[in-house]
Amino acid sequence: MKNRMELSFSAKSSNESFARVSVGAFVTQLDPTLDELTEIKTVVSEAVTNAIIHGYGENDDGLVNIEVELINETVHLVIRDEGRGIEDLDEARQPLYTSKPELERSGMGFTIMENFMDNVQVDSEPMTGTTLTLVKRLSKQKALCN
Amino acid sequence: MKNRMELSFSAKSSNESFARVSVGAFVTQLDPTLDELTEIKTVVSEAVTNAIIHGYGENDDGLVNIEVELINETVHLVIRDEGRGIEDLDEARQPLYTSKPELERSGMGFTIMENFMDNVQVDSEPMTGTTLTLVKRLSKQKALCN
Amino acid sequence: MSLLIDLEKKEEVLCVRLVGELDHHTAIKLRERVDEALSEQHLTHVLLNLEKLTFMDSSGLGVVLGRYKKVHSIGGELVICSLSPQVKRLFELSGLFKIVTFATNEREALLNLGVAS
Amino acid sequence: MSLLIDLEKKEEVLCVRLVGELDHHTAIKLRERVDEALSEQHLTHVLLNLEKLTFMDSSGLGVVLGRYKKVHSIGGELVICSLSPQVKRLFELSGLFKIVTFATNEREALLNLGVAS
Ligand SMILES: Nc1ncnc2c1ncn2[C@@H]1O[C@H](COP(=O)(O)OP(=O)(O)O)[C@@H](O)[C@H]1O
Ligand SMILES: Nc1ncnc2c1ncn2[C@@H]1O[C@H](COP(=O)(O)OP(=O)(O)O)[C@@H](O)[C@H]1O
Repeated sequence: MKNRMELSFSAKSSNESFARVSVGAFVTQLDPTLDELTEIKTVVSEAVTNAIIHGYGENDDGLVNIEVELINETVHLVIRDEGRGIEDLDEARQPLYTSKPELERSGMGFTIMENFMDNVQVDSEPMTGTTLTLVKRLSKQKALCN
Repeated sequence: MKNRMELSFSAKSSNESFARVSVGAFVTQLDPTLDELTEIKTVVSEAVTNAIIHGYGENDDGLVNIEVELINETVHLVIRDEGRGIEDLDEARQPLYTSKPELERSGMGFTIMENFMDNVQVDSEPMTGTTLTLVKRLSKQKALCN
Repeated sequence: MSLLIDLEKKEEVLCVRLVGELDHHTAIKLRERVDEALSEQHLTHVLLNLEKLTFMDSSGLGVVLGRYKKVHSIGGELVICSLSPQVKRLFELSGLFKIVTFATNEREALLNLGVAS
Repeated sequence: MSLLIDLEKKEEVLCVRLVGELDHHTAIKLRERVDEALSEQHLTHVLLNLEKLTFMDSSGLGVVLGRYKKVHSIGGELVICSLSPQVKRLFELSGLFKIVTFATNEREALLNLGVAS
């Protein structure tokens, strides 16, 4: 079983909820547990928010791109922006590190992604953009309805 | 106010619900009435189902593409497939006409789109694909919450 | 959300209650389940309760029209009850409203089919 | 879905009840509404009831931590009550669980803030 979708949208904060709902509605086809679904939506929210705030500095001409592939019981997510990129990846991924404390950021985005997914890869180049590749295997003690 | 998104996904019937939910979640930002939202979701469902059944003949290697633009109070939808196209557009748009009665199609897809949207344009070329351009102006007697 | 199909036999009537969304994807399942139940249980009449249907499109019209034809071909009747205004509007657009029998609730629909509930 | 913010004054406490989703988009609104209410009504304590919060991410952690700092800077206290397991997990991950006071329900939270309800 293989199924894919790709989504891109204006880098507006009002689209954060739409992005979560879309990815959630797509992934639902694999019949995840409610916890797994919440984890995936949370991770999408983190990555999309980062693209909007950090990548594009809230300039909503930018586009955020999300690719989702469902292969057997595994969710593959690629979330991408063509924003300003990350200089120091090790620093960025540290818990509680944020470059925008004045915006009351918690610095927990990457930590949450790492806790909720099986694999998190960050590729970024200053002035070119950031691509997150995230993988989550679903537990599949699923009920047999549908 | 301008906001756009683009979505493409495998031509699988299990994605019909996802497509409706996604477009619905995006359009919700304009605060449509519940009837308007249902109309838009229904139209998306009609167009996507046609792309899957008629355009691609249920071959799920194909991709269905949806673009949505919100400009002021107007929803602009473009729904596109690269499937087999429509030979006779006048015939296709007639109420109750279907080329697949054996699949229990009602032939009401285009009629519903025309009833629920302000404008419906169909561009199609045999062997190349079909593009629907749909416009709906929202009524905007909306409540002031949000 | 998907479609839940609840089937119950009441005398000669197959009661079909739908919960969720009826589109092309779920219409296929509905057709199979209903046709199977009709032939297995030797029933001819169908009551279709749409009270808990949250979405329907023209694929839903197609499967309903298909059941109408099927039931008529075996000498039975189809009665549909508890439509929402949105679903009612689709039936009106398609002209099905003039052919099929509609009832406001399940009790009325069963009376219509000759079953006193 | 968006975020509904219900504000109520109980003695010296600003009770904030959230319904819906707390993300970056809605966190900005929450910060404004709470800070405005605190200064307009000269309050120092905040009770944050998350019972009806259906979604929260790290932007939610940020705005909560921000209110915690703000309230402390004016000599008040922040108590959070009625967390779902998912939201609780986020607070645990961030270490906020060790700093902020949590209560199981609003009554307990108010007692904690010295208000007998
Ligand atoms: N898409 C991105 N583009 C540019 N910088 C980013 C991006 N995502 C994350 N960063 C950088 O990594 C830091 C840590 O991110 P994160 O852990 O999500 O915390 P927060 O968003 O709260 O700052 C950010 O403060 C920012 O400097
Ligand atoms: N995307 C498409 N690609 C090819 N043919 C199409 C497409 N959409 C519609 N058609 C043609 O137009 C006809 C009428 O469509 P519609 O009114 O939606 O009815 P139905 O889907 O029930 O057949 C279809 O039967 C088909 O022949």
